[in-house]
Amino acid sequence: MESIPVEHGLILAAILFSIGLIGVLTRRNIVFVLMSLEIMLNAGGLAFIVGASRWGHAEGQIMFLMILTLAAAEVAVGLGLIIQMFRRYKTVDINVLSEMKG
Amino acid sequence: MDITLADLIPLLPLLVTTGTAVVAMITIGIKRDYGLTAVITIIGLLFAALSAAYLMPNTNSQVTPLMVVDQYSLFFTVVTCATAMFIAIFSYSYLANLDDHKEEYYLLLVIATIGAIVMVSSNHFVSTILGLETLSMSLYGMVAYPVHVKKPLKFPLEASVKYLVLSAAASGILLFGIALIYAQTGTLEFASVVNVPNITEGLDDGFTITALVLVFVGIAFKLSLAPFHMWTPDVYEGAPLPATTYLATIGKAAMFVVLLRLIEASEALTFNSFILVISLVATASILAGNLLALFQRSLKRVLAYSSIAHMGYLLIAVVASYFVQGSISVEAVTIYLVAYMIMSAGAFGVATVASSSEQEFDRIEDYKGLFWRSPWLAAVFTAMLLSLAGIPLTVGFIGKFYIFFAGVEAALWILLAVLIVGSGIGLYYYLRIVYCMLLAVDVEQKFDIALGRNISSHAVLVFLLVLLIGFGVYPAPLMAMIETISTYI
Amino acid sequence: MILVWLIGVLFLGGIIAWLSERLNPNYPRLIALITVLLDLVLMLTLLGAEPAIGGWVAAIDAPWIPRFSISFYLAADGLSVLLLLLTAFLGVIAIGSAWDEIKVRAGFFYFNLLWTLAGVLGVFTALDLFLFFFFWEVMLIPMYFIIAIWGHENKNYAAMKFFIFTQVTGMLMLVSILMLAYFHYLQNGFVSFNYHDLLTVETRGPLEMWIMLGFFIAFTTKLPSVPFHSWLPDAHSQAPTAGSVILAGILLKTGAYGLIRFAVPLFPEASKSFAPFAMTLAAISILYCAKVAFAQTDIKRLIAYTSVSHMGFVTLGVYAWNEQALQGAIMTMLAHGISAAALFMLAGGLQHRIHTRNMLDMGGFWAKVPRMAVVVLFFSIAALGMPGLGNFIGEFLALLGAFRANIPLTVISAFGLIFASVYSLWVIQKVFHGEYTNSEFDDSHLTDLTHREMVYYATMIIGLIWMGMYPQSFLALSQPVLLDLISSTEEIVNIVVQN
Amino acid sequence: MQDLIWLLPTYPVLGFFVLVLTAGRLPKNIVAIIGAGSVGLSFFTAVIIATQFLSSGENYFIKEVWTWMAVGNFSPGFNFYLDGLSLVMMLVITGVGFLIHLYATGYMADDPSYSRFFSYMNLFVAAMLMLVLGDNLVVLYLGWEGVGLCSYLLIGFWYINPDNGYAARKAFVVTRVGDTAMALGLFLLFTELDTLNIQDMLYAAESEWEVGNDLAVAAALLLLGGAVGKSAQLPLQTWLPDAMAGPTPISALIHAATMVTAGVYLIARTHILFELAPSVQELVGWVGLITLLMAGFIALTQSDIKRILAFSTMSQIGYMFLALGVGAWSAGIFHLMTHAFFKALLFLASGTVILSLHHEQNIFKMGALRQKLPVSFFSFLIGSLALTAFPYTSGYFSKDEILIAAHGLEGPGIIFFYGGVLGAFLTGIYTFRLFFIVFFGDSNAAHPPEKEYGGWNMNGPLILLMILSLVGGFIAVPLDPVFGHHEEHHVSGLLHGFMIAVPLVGIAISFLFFYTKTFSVEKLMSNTFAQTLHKFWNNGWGFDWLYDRFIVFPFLWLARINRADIVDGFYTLIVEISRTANVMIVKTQTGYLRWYALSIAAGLLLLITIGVLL
Repeated sequence: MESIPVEHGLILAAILFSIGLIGVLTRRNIVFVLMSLEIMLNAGGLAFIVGASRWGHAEGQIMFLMILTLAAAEVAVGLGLIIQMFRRYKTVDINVLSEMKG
Repeated sequence: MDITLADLIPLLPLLVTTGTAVVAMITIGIKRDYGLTAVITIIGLLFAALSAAYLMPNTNSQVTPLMVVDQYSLFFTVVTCATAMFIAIFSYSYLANLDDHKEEYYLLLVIATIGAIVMVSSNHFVSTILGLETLSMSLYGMVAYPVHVKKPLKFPLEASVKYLVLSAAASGILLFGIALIYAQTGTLEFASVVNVPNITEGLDDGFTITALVLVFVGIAFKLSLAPFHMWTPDVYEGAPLPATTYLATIGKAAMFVVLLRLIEASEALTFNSFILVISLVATASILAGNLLALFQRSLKRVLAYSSIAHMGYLLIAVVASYFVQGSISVEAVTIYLVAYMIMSAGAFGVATVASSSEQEFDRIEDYKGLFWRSPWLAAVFTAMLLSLAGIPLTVGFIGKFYIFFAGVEAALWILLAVLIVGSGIGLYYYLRIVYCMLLAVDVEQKFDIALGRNISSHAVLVFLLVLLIGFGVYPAPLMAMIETISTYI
Repeated sequence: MILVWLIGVLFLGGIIAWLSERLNPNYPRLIALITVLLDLVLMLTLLGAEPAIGGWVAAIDAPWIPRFSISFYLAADGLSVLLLLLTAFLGVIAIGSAWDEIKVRAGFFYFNLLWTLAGVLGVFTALDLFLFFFFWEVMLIPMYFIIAIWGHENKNYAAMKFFIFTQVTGMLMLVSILMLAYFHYLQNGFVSFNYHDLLTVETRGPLEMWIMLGFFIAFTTKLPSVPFHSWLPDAHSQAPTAGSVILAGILLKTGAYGLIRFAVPLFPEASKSFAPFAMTLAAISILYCAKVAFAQTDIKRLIAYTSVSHMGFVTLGVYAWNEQALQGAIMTMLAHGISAAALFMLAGGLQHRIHTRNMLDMGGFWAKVPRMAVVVLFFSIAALGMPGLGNFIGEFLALLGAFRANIPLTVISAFGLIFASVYSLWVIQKVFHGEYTNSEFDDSHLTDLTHREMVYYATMIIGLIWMGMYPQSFLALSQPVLLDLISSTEEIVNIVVQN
Repeated sequence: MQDLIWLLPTYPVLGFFVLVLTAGRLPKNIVAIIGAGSVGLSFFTAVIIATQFLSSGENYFIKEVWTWMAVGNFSPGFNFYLDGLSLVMMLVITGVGFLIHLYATGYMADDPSYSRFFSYMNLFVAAMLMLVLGDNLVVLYLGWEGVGLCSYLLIGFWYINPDNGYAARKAFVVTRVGDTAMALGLFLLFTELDTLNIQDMLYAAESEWEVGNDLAVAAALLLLGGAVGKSAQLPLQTWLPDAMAGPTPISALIHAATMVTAGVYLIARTHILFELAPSVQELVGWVGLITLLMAGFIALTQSDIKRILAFSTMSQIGYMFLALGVGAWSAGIFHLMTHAFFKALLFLASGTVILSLHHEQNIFKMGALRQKLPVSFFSFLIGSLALTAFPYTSGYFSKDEILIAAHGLEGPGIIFFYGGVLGAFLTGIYTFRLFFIVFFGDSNAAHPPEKEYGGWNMNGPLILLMILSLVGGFIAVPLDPVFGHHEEHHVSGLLHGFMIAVPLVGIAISFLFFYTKTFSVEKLMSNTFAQTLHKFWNNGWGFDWLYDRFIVFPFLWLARINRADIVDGFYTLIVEISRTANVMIVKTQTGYLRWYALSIAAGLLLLITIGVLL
């Protein structure tokens, strides 16, 4: 059967990745920042799938599953911290966290 | 493939550590007892270290595709577990008066150690990621640990959030890079990326280099190499001292071992441009780190910046590894890592002993006249600082000597020049601290180092000092051991 | 083995002195004095020793770091012995000068003092370049402490400057040493830091010059020579008297020793082609620093600059590289070691008495402290090269030898003799001549030299006169060593010329 | 007994050490005995050695004491070399030296630091003896520097007054310039001839260098540099007048009789070298001539009694140089000896005058001292006559020989001759100007003397020196073996008469000016030209002015502007650079998470581009 060329998949992944990265850079709301991180991670996952499909392995897909769990864990910890942060600062603007510098 | 019982034996250290975590968790579940948990952790880590040391002489096996348990990884397992144990000991007195649940901290510490062990013995991207994330996750926790005490310190939160977000981003980059490499080579093991079979058009060298750079950046972030270093001082400053220590020693070492294995296995340095990339990062780190530290008044931040510079020094040896025949540069990296762990553990240790979770003594002025208030502590601190500055009689000098040697053999003149300049600048801020300790004592005792309160911590300091001077004056045994294990890379 | 004792005794003595402070604040200085005297006695046995092949009177060679075939290789020949004796002698003097001056934390002070001396002894005897570098660095740390703890108003800056200068240039030397060792590896298949092995290394071409420069810079920084001299005035003016004595009397000499023992013999042709530049630097040091010295108002800074000026004659002599010149360099090292040490002690004594180093506040002290005046007068005229005293022998021989090597530079350097008289007599004039006025300071403590002080100065005076009237007893020790060095380097150069 | 020649310097050295170590604790009479006695002993020894040496008929005698240093082929020894030349010098030094010591015991009687004075004096005599007795140039250099040092110490003896200190330093530094030249000469000689033993060196020079050889010229020039420095000849003469700041016996011993003539000795000692370099030898003559005339003119204008004598010393040494220049070696040394007698006499006498007038040195504050100070008067009379070469005084014979020899030389000889005669004329004028003003006319003294100062220990030496100045001319100096016998020049009787007459004319002129006041100085000084000339001469032809402008001030300026040592500035710059770099880079640590993330992203892009493109 005719399969999608590897490059296309990777380019898509790259685009996703860039979106995620830009999201991290631009958003001030920490929740959105976490979401952007998710996107970055998933971009990586997608790239793995593409690779797996190229070589016809299972490894890539396993990797993707692992990334999902990993992302979940990240978010879990992240949200925990966000709650703490919201308790203390009554805001989710990330710029409040800038007391240490120099 | 299925795991036989024989395969489990090399994993003994890992299993012991894991066991420790489980046991600790159960005990906590049954009855909260700070002392007990601490003791369990410490003993568990001790056994892990011992078992690793026991296995070391005659073990060299690939346990599942994921983990290679050779002398090198076992050596670092020993180092890691030992350091973790020391940190646990430091933590004990540090956290003693924390008005919150203290026990889980040790859980996190042990789990982080599991991650570190996995990393040092991984030659497969999956295990790398597993280990790395296990480590990072628990570190987030450790950094933020005192986050909701009654007298709220804002810093742990800020540090933790910054660390979490940036580190997650870095992991993302790392993963993406790995994915590209995988797409290129078709294997997740650390394998050569040069002249891979049946290369498809479009996935040429440029692609490979991109992938490598992505991976390298991901790792460079964890090693806080410039320009990915900015999080370091903030996280170091915000985190409670033991967590900082953990971050600065084990966190760095484990990651660097991975980097070393990866670079060696992937032959990435055959790309000149990649060498250029690493050299640039090394130069940037050395200069940035040292310059940033110059007039810094917070001890933790100084050490953070200096760690940036030290990672830069290490990269020089990595670059050299491509040019020299023989394992000199691998030895250089190894011995420097060991030296670095000893001295930064010692330096942070002194601060930890002085401080406690209620009040950390982080300003350099806090240590004014320490030489006359507490000569012993000051002596240790001075030794550690001089070692960081690479002065003879200390293991730090031996490490630097190796790096110089590797650099000379590889004829990396520019990098050596940078190294000299950097060390020159470095002298200034290390001596600044020493001088501050030499100043006349102020009237009121800034802080008391009740020897009784944490005799064990002092014992650790003694041990570290002995190692520092011992390996500094008679490094032959250490060198011999490292020479043998380095052949496994 | 005795060499190990020499160094070990000092290390141990230092520790004991430190601990003994708990018992009684006066023990440290006693213990220190005994230790150094003991060392001096041990050294005297070296004088009797029968030289082995190569003129080594004592040697020990024990494996240390097999990975790089680095060995704990100490050995002493006539040259080393001379400098060892100087070290111990000035060590005693330094302890004497600190006797009353150092009151606080005496234990730690004498610990540092003795460890510095130990490091210096190591430098003078190490024949394994790694070991040499090791001692080279080791002697800095205690010196740093001495300046940083017991120094004067600007001690932090001075100590820092001293440390960074010597460290950074030291790293250059380390690189050079490693390159040599690596060349040895390429040529003989194994790394070696052994002096004799490295002498055989053939480093041809431009690289040799670079390696040599690594050594040269490190040594001329310690010597010091323009343009690496600017740490010295600060270090000297800030250090406590004993510190200045050690610095000027001994530490500077390690640089000169390094040039004679390592820089030139290891790189004969590079040194040969580099000699004109080195001698030019020497001439500049001599004249420039004499001029700057004349301009100083801080008496210790002044003496510091004169030290640089005098050490210029050493560089000149070393790079002229013939027997007269080298003997001159060595005599200058010894004589200047004593005269500069004495002058710093006198300056320190003055500061101790009137709490100022500013010469503009002084004047007419002859009437007030005649003994001190006479002693200062003696050492000043010794420093300006009065025949019959040690410094003259050194500088005369150095110039005599240099004249063969390079006439113009020798002529220029000779003007240093005039400048020397200018600044030396200026000091006498400013401090001791004229009407005595004590408007600027409280002179309640301005008392003449005590008998104990007179004893130190007397010994040093006798030493200088001895060197001046019968230098043979010193020249004889170093002569065989120098002849060997000269002949070996000439051989190598000739071989190269033939190829 | 000759073997005991090493005792000569030993006595004074011992004296020096005793006096230094006792540090003024001894009573004055003991000090006097040690100080003067030690020199007396050496004089005594010297006389015995001299008689033995002359009777032995040997041309020279060497006593080796010990090898100073042996470095390769360079091995000077502490050896004594005695021949006619060093014999004369040795006797003059010890003899005149002893008399002056004796005089000084009285002169310095009420000085607080009596023993310091004599310790310096003894050291000086010892050094001077080493200078003239050393058999190699290094030992000579030792003595050479030693006398320089003592001269420094004694000029600055009264240290309370900074001017004395300044004068002392000036003397030392200026002579040091010459000494350095001499040292270079030594280096050159050794490098070329492989020995600094004087006799061997001269022999080697003769055998290796033909006349006019460049190296010979260079070496001779360098030695001449040393000589002019010590002997206060052009262009290094400026220090001598200031040196009068020292106590008067010093002026007599060091700055008239012995040290300043060391240059003459040096050239005479190495005369073979100068014969190998005729151009330099002629230069010596010219230096001598110019100096003697210049000093003569200056002496005319001075008003300080000691400065007048100082300039006359300068000009008399000029005569000696003239003699050396024309190759009349023995004449030069002969004049050296006679000059030692009468100039010492004059200085000591002036010392008595000064003390009697309570440290008054300005001759116009004196006058009419003839009856008051008889001894000084006669001393001055005889001294002045000898100085102006009045027939059959000592000065007459020596100066005669010099001028005749000069006349005998072709080429510049004739100029030298008439120059010398002119000098003699000036000598007549300024000497007797001093004499008449001080001892005749009416008294201008602030507080006239009640009685002449000094007892036997001061007058005795004066009387002895008077005798020597009178009859010294008849002493036969045994110099021929040293310099070889020169054929006697002869000049026509007419010319000879002229030579004798000229000084007398000079005397007559000053008689008319300053005794009878037939001519008035005021009238002479009325016109501006005369005044400017007077001013010019009074300031020593403006040499000090010149040297200050072109050497001293620039040096001081250089020293002042660079007190902070610009080299250090370079390192300060480095520090500043890293400081600013730190300030700048610290700004990047903003603490804002998004900024950090941005840095990561930017770094990532940068590295990828570098990686892919390069």
